[in-house]
Order: sequence, then structure tokens, then C-alpha cells
Amino acid sequence: MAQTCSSELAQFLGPNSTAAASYICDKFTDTAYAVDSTYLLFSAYLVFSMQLGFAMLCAGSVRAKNTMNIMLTNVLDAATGGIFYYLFGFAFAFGSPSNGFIGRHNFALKSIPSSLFDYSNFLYQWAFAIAAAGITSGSIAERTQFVAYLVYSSFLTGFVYPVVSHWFWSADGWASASNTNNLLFGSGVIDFAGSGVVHMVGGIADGIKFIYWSRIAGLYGALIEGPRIGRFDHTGRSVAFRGHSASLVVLGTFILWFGWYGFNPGSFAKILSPYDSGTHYGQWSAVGRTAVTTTLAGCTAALTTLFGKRILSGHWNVTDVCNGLLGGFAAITAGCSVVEPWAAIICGFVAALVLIGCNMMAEKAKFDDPLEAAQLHGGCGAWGVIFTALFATEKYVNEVYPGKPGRPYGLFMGGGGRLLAAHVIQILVIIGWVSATMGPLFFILHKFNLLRISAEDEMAGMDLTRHGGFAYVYHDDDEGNEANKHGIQMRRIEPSAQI
Amino acid sequence: MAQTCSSELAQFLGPNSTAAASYICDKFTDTAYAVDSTYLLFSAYLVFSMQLGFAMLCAGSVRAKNTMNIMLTNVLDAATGGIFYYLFGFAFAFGSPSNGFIGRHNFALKSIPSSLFDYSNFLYQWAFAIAAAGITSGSIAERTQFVAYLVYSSFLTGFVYPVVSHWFWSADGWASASNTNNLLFGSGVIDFAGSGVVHMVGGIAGLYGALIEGPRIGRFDHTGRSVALRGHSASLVVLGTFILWFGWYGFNPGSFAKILSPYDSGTHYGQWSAVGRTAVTTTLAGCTAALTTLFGKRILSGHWNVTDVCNGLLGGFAAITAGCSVVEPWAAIICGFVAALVLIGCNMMAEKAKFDDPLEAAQLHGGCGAWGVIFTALFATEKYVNEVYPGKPGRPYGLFMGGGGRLLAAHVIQILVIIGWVSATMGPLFFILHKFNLLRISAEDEMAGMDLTRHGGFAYVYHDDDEGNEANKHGIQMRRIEPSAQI
Amino acid sequence: MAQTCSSELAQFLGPNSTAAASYICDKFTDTAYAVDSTYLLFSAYLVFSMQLGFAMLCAGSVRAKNTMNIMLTNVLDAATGGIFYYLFGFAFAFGSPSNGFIGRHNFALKSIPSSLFDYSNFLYQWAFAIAAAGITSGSIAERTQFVAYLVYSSFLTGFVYPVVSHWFWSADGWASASNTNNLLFGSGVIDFAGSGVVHMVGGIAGLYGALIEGPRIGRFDHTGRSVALRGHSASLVVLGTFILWFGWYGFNPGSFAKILSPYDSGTHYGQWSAVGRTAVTTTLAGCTAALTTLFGKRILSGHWNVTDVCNGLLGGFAAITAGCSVVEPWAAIICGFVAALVLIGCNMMAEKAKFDDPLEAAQLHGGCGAWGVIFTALFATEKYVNEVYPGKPGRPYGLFMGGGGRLLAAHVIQILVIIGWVSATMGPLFFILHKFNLLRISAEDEMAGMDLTRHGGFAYVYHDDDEGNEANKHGIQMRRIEPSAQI
Repeated sequence: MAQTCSSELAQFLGPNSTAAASYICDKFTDTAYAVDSTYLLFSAYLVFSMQLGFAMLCAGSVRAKNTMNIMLTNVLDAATGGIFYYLFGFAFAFGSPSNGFIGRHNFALKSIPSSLFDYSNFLYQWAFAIAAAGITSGSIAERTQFVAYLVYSSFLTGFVYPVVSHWFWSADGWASASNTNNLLFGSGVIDFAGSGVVHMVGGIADGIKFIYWSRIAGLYGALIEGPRIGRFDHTGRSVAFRGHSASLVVLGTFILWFGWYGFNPGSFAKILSPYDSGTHYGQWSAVGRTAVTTTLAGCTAALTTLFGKRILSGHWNVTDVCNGLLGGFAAITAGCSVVEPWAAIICGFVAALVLIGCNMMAEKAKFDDPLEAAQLHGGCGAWGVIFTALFATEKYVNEVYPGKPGRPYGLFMGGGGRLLAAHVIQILVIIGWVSATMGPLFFILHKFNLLRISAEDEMAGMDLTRHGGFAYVYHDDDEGNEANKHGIQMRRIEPSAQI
Repeated sequence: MAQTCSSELAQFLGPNSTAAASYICDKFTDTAYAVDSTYLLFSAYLVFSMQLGFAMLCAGSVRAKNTMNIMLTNVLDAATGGIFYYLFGFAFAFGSPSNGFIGRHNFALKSIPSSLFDYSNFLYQWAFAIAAAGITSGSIAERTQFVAYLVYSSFLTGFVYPVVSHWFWSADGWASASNTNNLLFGSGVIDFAGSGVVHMVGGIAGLYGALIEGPRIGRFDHTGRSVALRGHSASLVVLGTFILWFGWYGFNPGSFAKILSPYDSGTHYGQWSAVGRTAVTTTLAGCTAALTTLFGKRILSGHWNVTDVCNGLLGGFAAITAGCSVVEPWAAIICGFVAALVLIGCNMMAEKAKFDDPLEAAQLHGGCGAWGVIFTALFATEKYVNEVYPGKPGRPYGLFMGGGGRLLAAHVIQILVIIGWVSATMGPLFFILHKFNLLRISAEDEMAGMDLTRHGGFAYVYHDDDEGNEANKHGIQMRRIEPSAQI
Repeated sequence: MAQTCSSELAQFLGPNSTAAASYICDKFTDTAYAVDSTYLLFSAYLVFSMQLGFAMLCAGSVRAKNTMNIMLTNVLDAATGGIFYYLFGFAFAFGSPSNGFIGRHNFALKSIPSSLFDYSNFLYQWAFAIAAAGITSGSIAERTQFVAYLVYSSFLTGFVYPVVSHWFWSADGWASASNTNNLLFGSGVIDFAGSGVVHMVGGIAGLYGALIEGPRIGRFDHTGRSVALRGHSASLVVLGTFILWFGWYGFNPGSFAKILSPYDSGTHYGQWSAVGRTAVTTTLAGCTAALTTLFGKRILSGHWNVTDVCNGLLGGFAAITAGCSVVEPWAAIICGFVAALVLIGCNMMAEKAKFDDPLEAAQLHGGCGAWGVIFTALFATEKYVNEVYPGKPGRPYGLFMGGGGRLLAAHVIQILVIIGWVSATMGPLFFILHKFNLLRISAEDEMAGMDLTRHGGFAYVYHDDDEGNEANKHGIQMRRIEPSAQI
């Protein structure tokens, strides 16, 4: 950057002005780095705040007796994620030069900062990695052993997710739209902020567990089954388990919304890059547009869910609306930067229907996910990937992914089907990869009896048996109970196998 | 901007250096856009977070049996607001060129971005619009039908509020201080971040809603003595208040929209400094109001009440919002002090008048907002007024600062027209809803709590055995909602 | 800055180009101010959000019957802090020119903005001051009279803390690393974001408060066995912890105050990179501490405890705060690991010593803060020290990095003087309050809970029938507070 600038400026300034030119241009370079870093860092902070959102959303969506357990998993998502992503996650994802499958440099931030990556990039990507883990934490709620969760979470943030992000986001990734030498179908996958890379990975990891469980259930009869005890009665009728606090659900949802403004617009990583220097139009404008599309998609999804559920269930349900809202966000994430605002409304509308549909299927399939994570992030995420391939506009695609004019864009916008093909591939490989990695992991955990908690634990609630007591003590006389609860728990955890 | 810059620079650089000059200046322009957009976008995010603040504040201030209902309204403020403000709200407010009364371009963001507005401006203004709706939802909490809520919320964010903001903030607005051709009283209204435009509008709309609906059952006993219906969770109230405080740093300082514009190029003094000053005045006003309320209430009620302090704090913020950018920090302390007294006074009057507003929204945002508008007309300093509203030297400023009464006159007009306009629009709306029995819920619903009858159950399930009850609650509710009139 | 720039540029541009040079350089100066102010302001907002974090953390960690009380103290930290820090706190801390002990200019922001300080600096420092007060409020929770709280809080934010920050952060401070004329041990104290200045001060103040008050009733039974008094809501604890984490990204990286200053102009390496590194070290320290606590507590207590993990996490942050900008990421992991052990150790000692601190604030911020100060003196790297504290090459750095012991010596001095100063100021204050019976509440109040006796009722009303109780609770409280001595 500095080079081109100074050379150009020098020729304008005339002879023996190279020093002046480079002096001025260096200052511009510094400014650009400062502005972009500020932008990226604060976006990263917003994305991090989503972890708080997940924690509150999960806490509110489970029964009071498992609140401590679920919140602990959310705190540890961030903590283990921080360590593992630092040690090798970032290296697997973005360590370059590398092959198309996996990165192999910059372990433990070695030789960072470089001209390619700064610490701020790492921080931003870490926040994404823990978001993926945060998505799945909901699915294990109320019935998975804590150790199993630790293993599973570190594996996801440390290996499974980084590899996927390498494929689609690293300049070396075989399916990345910014891949320099050869693009998949001459297009590459346009998954701007990760409907597929983040949300589908999280959602599917969750779905896999269900499928795995149901398979085991088939093999060993009633030995182990997916749903929480009592979630489906003996006649198989579904019994709603209501979360213990809608306030926490709404709190979490709003914080996620707040954080999504870092998630989507922040994915530009740079804001100071003009599309047409000297005018009002540049990346800053695209960033604003991304924030707008994100907002509109979520709003539409929320309203669609509101009325849809009103018709189906007969009442106005705030938690459903919150889920619908998040579904809209998960869907727009892939295309947020390359679609028109009006398209975002379509995206949100369909996303809400997708979510409602997925939930109905889940009911039928006796798939029990306290947070609808598989349906929401998996289903709506997949829709988002397709949506992008249909509605990406030529102008925006070329602005956001510059340097290679005439790349394919949305099918409905007249850009041909190659982008759609690439995106279908993306969905398939993500499903394949996550199944191939998480499936065996669950099997091993199951073999070692580390996967599912005992029925007694589940009935009593894990807070009492594993986490030192109930999350809430609203009346002093409760404390009495606390005591014996402790007693119980002390007895319960004797079997060290159950660590 | 780029033009002036390059022409000036060219003459400095001497002959045949136009290319160099424009090259350098273009880069400066790009930088300015990037910095200003970053600033505006993150401010917009902060303002949005206020919606979370309202949600938590409302949730904590109502009884547990209506929590789901009030939170849903807050979520939908943002959602409906997003759609309606995108479709025509922004166009009514800022679509230019237009007349002084209402904008008529840029519907659904047509021909945005332009040299005037970028997407970030829309996002920022949207966050303001939903804040106005959020204010009103508090006044009519715990007794309003959900449909009524949807109707007024869309109407407010889609039409009533945008028109007001057009008058006072758009360059074409008849009372705007940035109006180019002729200023109201040669001054225009200096409502920097919207004590009048946002808070009074929201507060007065709430006033009408609450008046027409009447108080909640049990709020005033048969002898007419007022009975406090305490909110169900002070923790949520405090949470919401702090988040609102946090968001207010986007609301007030963010209203500059640009931070990279020097007042005196090459020195340490520029808009960035004014932005910081605005954040400071905001902080001081809120802090003073909180302390005043603390001691005031201690004397009146005999105990230290955290929820009252929270309301006082917010009252101080609502009051400083109009003048935050044009007053000295010491003036902000006066502003906050009076605001707290105004709020206490309004609450006493409300008691007397048997006016029931679960969140004191009408008193807080209406009363303190009005005080803020007056305050600005009294304490705006000449220097700051000319820096913040440049291009027209010698404009009137605060009465007490020796700036004459024209600013005050303009601000009195503002208060009157806002009251008039909101009365003329929201009043009839609520009245019609009332006539068609769409406004207030049935007495049984109100006693049972709307969560059970309309929203699928209680918001909290702390003990498993509650779940049993849940079941029949569902049952009840299924029966309850049969009458489709009650949608 | 503008001067050097234009002179340099002028000589490059050749003769009679001074005007052009200064024109260009002025624009660069403006840009720098705008970017740095934006960065500093949003960092300040993040730091402010930590106050919300403290409020929620404290609320969740106390019993339900004292929730209103503790939340009110947190709201007032911010409010009183705002007023007192505006009036003289900032002047004591940074008013220059001044002696090495205390500042004596810029009272009530007089002659701010100057070329040294802008409003944004004040806002940022204010957010730090209230954080210190927030720390202390945790230690004395559930048993302190409200007046006592008001007194110590204003004293701490208005005098004790500002003086300490003057010593170590002001350019005139006798132990400041940015002191121009003579550095302590030719090094000065490198307490970048305040493990000592903020956390130790808050923690030690809390230590004295809790010591003089003694443990809560029932905390240690007659046999002296410790009885856990569990907080009433783990959800609030986790909420608060995450918000504190969020805010810490303003606390540590924000302490650079400027982001647009290249270390090697024209390359990708500059302060922006150091800022990012600071955020990374902060993150890693916290994460390691959390995991260490998780497994440590699992071994000790036999269960996975989320509130312990939250405290461990915060301990890691408190420890890394001093050295966050001058250590390598790998060192941050060591820092967090040890911090967790320090916290566990301190808690065991506290148990033994029958010291009761409801939020472990003294152990967490005092103990881990002290470790952080030492840690910095051991692991600060030469390269980073010289980049972050430029202008004086060859200054001492971490002992283990081969930088000699002078930095360590300076930091030991820091710990001693902080302990001494806080003991000499807060100790007597609490003692006097104690003597005048203004410190601890009456036993009845403590059993009944302060919310009922002082703050107008219980924080939560989940069932309507509770409201009945509310009524007589009110009754009780009205009687209780008669003795005006108990203000």
C-alpha cells in the first residue's frame, strides 16, 4: 500500500519529491492501520459479548435445576476456546503459507504480528470460534456429563471449526472466495460472516449428537436415549419443558443482537478502503449496509415468527419470537454484505418459516434440543447459504471481493448457477466433515461412559449433584435445603469414573 | 470537502501540482469518511443497546405475571420499528429535498447512500426511533391489549416520531437549527439529541395512552388512596438502568454524527473535544439527579430506594439530552438537580391526579424532557453554540448566558408544537382503539396476568412442581383466548 | 507534533512549500486527534460498563434480602464518583504542573481541554475511579450502614485513589514510569492499567472495612466452623462476570489512550498492534485462571463450581492488568495460572483468619493485584517496555527476561507504599466510623435484611401473595428506621 501510494504521489509531485511522497504516504498508512485496528478491535469486543448472550439465553432456557451447569459450560467455552485457539486453532485456520485443507503456521501466535495478521485478527477470530462452541453448548443442556462437554468443546474450537474456517475464509482455502490461484467453480464460496462456517458447524455438531444417540438407542434398546427424561411421555407425546426465566432469554437475545453488529459488519476487518477515492462511497458504506441488512433480516424473522406462532399455538410467545429473531440473524450472516436491504427481508421471512418447519420435524423425530440450536443455527444457517447464492448482487460481490472482475453472483440476480453450485458443495462438505469428526468423538465418549449423566442426576438436576447447589436462593429457609442438597451431592459424586 | 481541500492545497504547492493536491486530498476525504462512519456506527450500536435497557427496566418494573408481555413489546418495538422506519419512517424524517413539514424521498432507502446520508445514518436514526417507542410502552404496561400495542408502536415509529424529527433535525425542517434559508426566530430550536424530539414525544404519547386506559386495578383503592404495585425484580431495574446509561453515551455524544472535523485545524481542539465534553455533561447531569433523588426521597419516604434513584438518574439524562453539546459541565449539574425535583414533582401530581404509569415514563421523559428543552434555552453558551451549529455567526444562545430570549422563544414553541402534534395524532389513535375495545384487556385477564392468558405461561419456573401448574395455566389460557375479538 | 511534521515535510518538499507542508500536517494532526479520541471514548464506555458488571456480580453474590442495598451502593459509586472526581479527584490525580505527591490544578475541569488533557481523558479516568470504589463495596456487603458507605465511597474516589494514581500515572508522579526528570531506580513503576493503582487500592480498602466490621452473623458458627452464605443468584454472578470481561477490553487495551502512533512509520507495526497484543494477553490470562480454578476447585471441593470459576477468571484479569502491555502472550498464561493459585490460597487464609468478604474482593483484587505487580517486574520484555514507554532507551525490564532487578525493586516499593497509604487513610476512616457506630448495622437489621429495614422492601416479588407480606414488611421498616441516628 505505502509503495503504490508513494510512487503515484511522487510522479504527481514532480522530480526529487520521492522523500516527501513517501513521508506523506507513510502517514496515511499509519492512519489506515490505526483506524482499521480500532474498527476491528471494537467489533471483536462486540462479538465477544455474544458469549454473554449465549450464557444468558441458555441459562434462561433450561430448568432452574441445571442453570449452574449450563452457565459454567458457557464460561468455559470462552476460556478453553481462548487457550486452544491460541495454541493451534488460529494456526490451523489461518496459518499461511499452507495447503488448501489446513494451515500449519503461527502456532501460539508465532511470528504474529505479520503484514498479513495482527493480534486484533486473532482476537476477532477467537471470538468467532467460541461463538461456534456457544451454539452447541445449548444442545448438551441438562443431560450431558460435564467432562464430555469439556472434551467436545475444546475439540470443536481447537480443530473442527478452524479447519472449516480455513477452507472458506483463508486465502489458501480450497473453497475460499479470496483464494488467489483457482476458485471453486471460478467463484468460491461467499460465506461472508459464517452462516455455514460458524452456524452450520455449531448446529450440525449438535444434530450429529442426536442422530448418534438415536442410533445407539436403536442398538441397545432403552439403554440410552436422546431426549431429556420426561420430554416425551410414554405415549410419545411431546411435553414442553419451559425454561426457568424468560427474562434471561430476552436479555440474552438482545445481547446477541447487539453482538451481531460486530459479527457481521465487523467481518470486513477493514473500514478505511475507498471503492472510489475522494467520494462518499467506500467500504464504510458497505459496512453500514451490512448492519442494515442484518437488522432487517432479524426484524422480519421476529415478526413472521410472532404471527406464525400466534396462528399455530394461539398465543403471543416472546421466547419463540426471540428464537425467530436469532434465526433471521443466523440466515443473513452469510450474505449480509452482498445483498440489497430488500433481499434481507425475504431472507428473514423464509428463515422464520424454516425454523418453524425444523421445529415441527424435530418434534416428530423426538429430537430434543432445549435451545433449538440444531434447528436454528443448522437449519437457518443452511438457508442463509442458499439465500446468498440466490440474491447476491453483482455490484456488491465485486466490491466486497475485489481483484477478480466478472465473478458469478446470485442466481435470481442473473449471475448464473455457479455460485449456487459452490454453496451446495459447501453445505455438503460441512455436513460431511462435522459428521466425520464429531460422530466418532461421541462414540468414544459413550464407550467410556462419559457422555450421558445418570437418570438420578438428571431428575435431581445437575446443579445439586455436580455443581454445588441450586443457582437461586430467594428465601433464607431455602438455605436449609441447600445443606442437605450439598449432602446429597457429596454422596453422589463418589464414583470417580463420573469425574 | 475534497474540492476545497485540493484547491487550497494546490495553490500552496504551486503550479502544475493539481494532481498531487487532489490525490492527497482524496486520501484525506477517505480517511474522514472511514473515521466518521466508525464513530457513528459504534454510537448507533450503543443506542441500540438502550432497547435492551428498556426491556430489562420494564420487565423489572412490572409484576411477574406480566413480564412476558412487556418484554415482548420491547422486542417488537425494535422489530416493527426496523421495518416501518426502513419503509417510510426515515423518508418522512430526512428524505430531501422536501418541505418544512415532512420528507418525501428515500423510501425504503432508495438512492441511499448519497452524499448526504449513508446507511450508518439510517441505522443511527432507527435506533432513536425505537427508543421513542420503548418509552411509551412503559406507560401503558400491564393493562394493554397486544394488538393495540402493535398498532400504536408502528404508528409512532412510522409516522408521528419521524415527522417531529423532520421539523427539528432535518436541514429542511421549519424549526431546525441547521435550516439553511430561514431560521425560526433567527435561531431555530437547539434540541441536540432529542429531549423534545425523542423523550417528550415518547412521554406524551404514553401520557395519552395511560390517561385513556385509566389506572391498573388495585393501583388506587376504593378510598382512592394510592397503593404501590411494586415491580417484581429490582435487579432487572438496575440492570436496565445501567445499560441505558451505557447506551446514552451513544445517544448524546453520538449525535454529532462526525468526529473528524477540526474547529481550529492543527490544534488539539476540535469536534472530538466537543464530543468528549458532551459525554461529560451527560454523566454529570445523571449523577447529580441520582444523588438529588436519593436524598430527596430519603426525606420524603424515609428509606433509601434504589429504583427511585434509577428513575432520577434517567430523568437527569432525559433532561440533559437537549443541551448536552452546548452547555458547560457546571451547568449540567444544575440541569440534573432540577430534573430530579421536576420528576419528584410530576410523580406527586400524578398521584393526586390518580394517573397510573407503571414506569413513570410520562413523568420522567415528558416532564424532565420539557425541562431539558427549557434548560438549553437558558444555559447554552455562545462559543459552543457557534461551534456545534457553524456557518451562521451571531446566533442567539442561552438567556442566562446573555444570549437574549429568542432561543427561549423558539424552545417554548417547540414544547407547544410537540404537545399539540402528539395530542393530535396519538390521542385520537388511543381513543379509537379504546372505543373499539381494543385498548384495555379484560378485568379477568388483568387479575390473572397477561402472561398466562395471552403469552403461554408465567415467565419464571423456579421449582419443578411449578411445571404442573404451568400445564393447567396453559389450559386456562387456551380457554381464555377464545373470544377472537380479543385477538 | 504538527510542528515537527511540517518542518520535516517542508524540507522534503523543497523551498517555499512551508504553507503546503503545514496545511498537510495540520490535517494529519486533526485526523490523529479524531482517531485517538474515538478510541479513548469508546474504551471509556467499556470501562464504565464494568460498573454494571460489579452491580450484577455483587447483587448475585449476596443474599436476596440485601440485594437492593448492594445495588444501590453500586449505582451511587458511579454517581458520587462522578461528582467528586469532577470537583477534585481529577485535579488531585492529573492536575499539572504539580509536585510528585499530589496534583493541584484543573479543579472542576478548569482549563480543560488543554494540549495535555481532553474531556475524554477525564471520562476515562473517572470510569477507573469508580471501578476502585466498586471493588471495595463488595468486601463490606450485607452488614454496612448506608451512610458509612456514602462517606468511604466519596473519600476513596475523591482523594485516596486519585493520589495513588498521581504517584504512578501522572507525568509528575514520584514513581511514575513516564516521569520526565528522575525515575524511581531509573525505571519507575510499570503499572500499566492498574493492578496496583486500582485493584490493590480497592482490595486493601475492602480488607480494612471487612476486618473492622467483622464477619456477617452466621458466617462462622459457634464452633468456629465456616458456613457458606451462598449468594442468591448465580445467573447474576455470571452476567456480571461476563460484563466485567467485556469491560476489561476497555480497561487494559484502552489504557494506551492513543492508538494512532506508529512505532516504525509506514509499516504494519505500531501502537495499534500493541493494543491488540494487550487485548490478547488479557484474554489469555483470564482464560488460564478460569481453567486452573475449575480443576483446582474440583479437586478441593469435589464439584464444578461456576461462581468460583468466575472469581478465578476475574483474578486472572486483575493480575494481568499491570503488565498486559509489556509481556508476551505466553507469559500471560503463567500470570493467569499463578493468579488462580494465589486466589485459592488467599481464600484459605481468609477462612482460617475468620475473615469474611462476601465477594472475596480483598483476596481477589488485593492478592491477585499484588501478584500482578510482581509478575510484571519478572516478565516485562525489553522490546515492549521501550515501545510502550518511549523516549528513554535502556530502561530496566523483567528480571526473568534479563532486565535486572531494578524494576522489581520499584514494584516492591509500589506494593509497600500502596499498602501503607491505604492503611493510613482508609483504616482510620473505617475505625472512626466504627467508633461512632456508623459502620455496622444492628443485629436485627442484619437478620431481617437491609432491604426491608432501610430500602423499602424486598428486591423480588414473584407471587402476588408476596405483596401482602410486602405491606407489613413496609410496616416493620417504617418502625425500624425511627432512630434517626441510624440515618
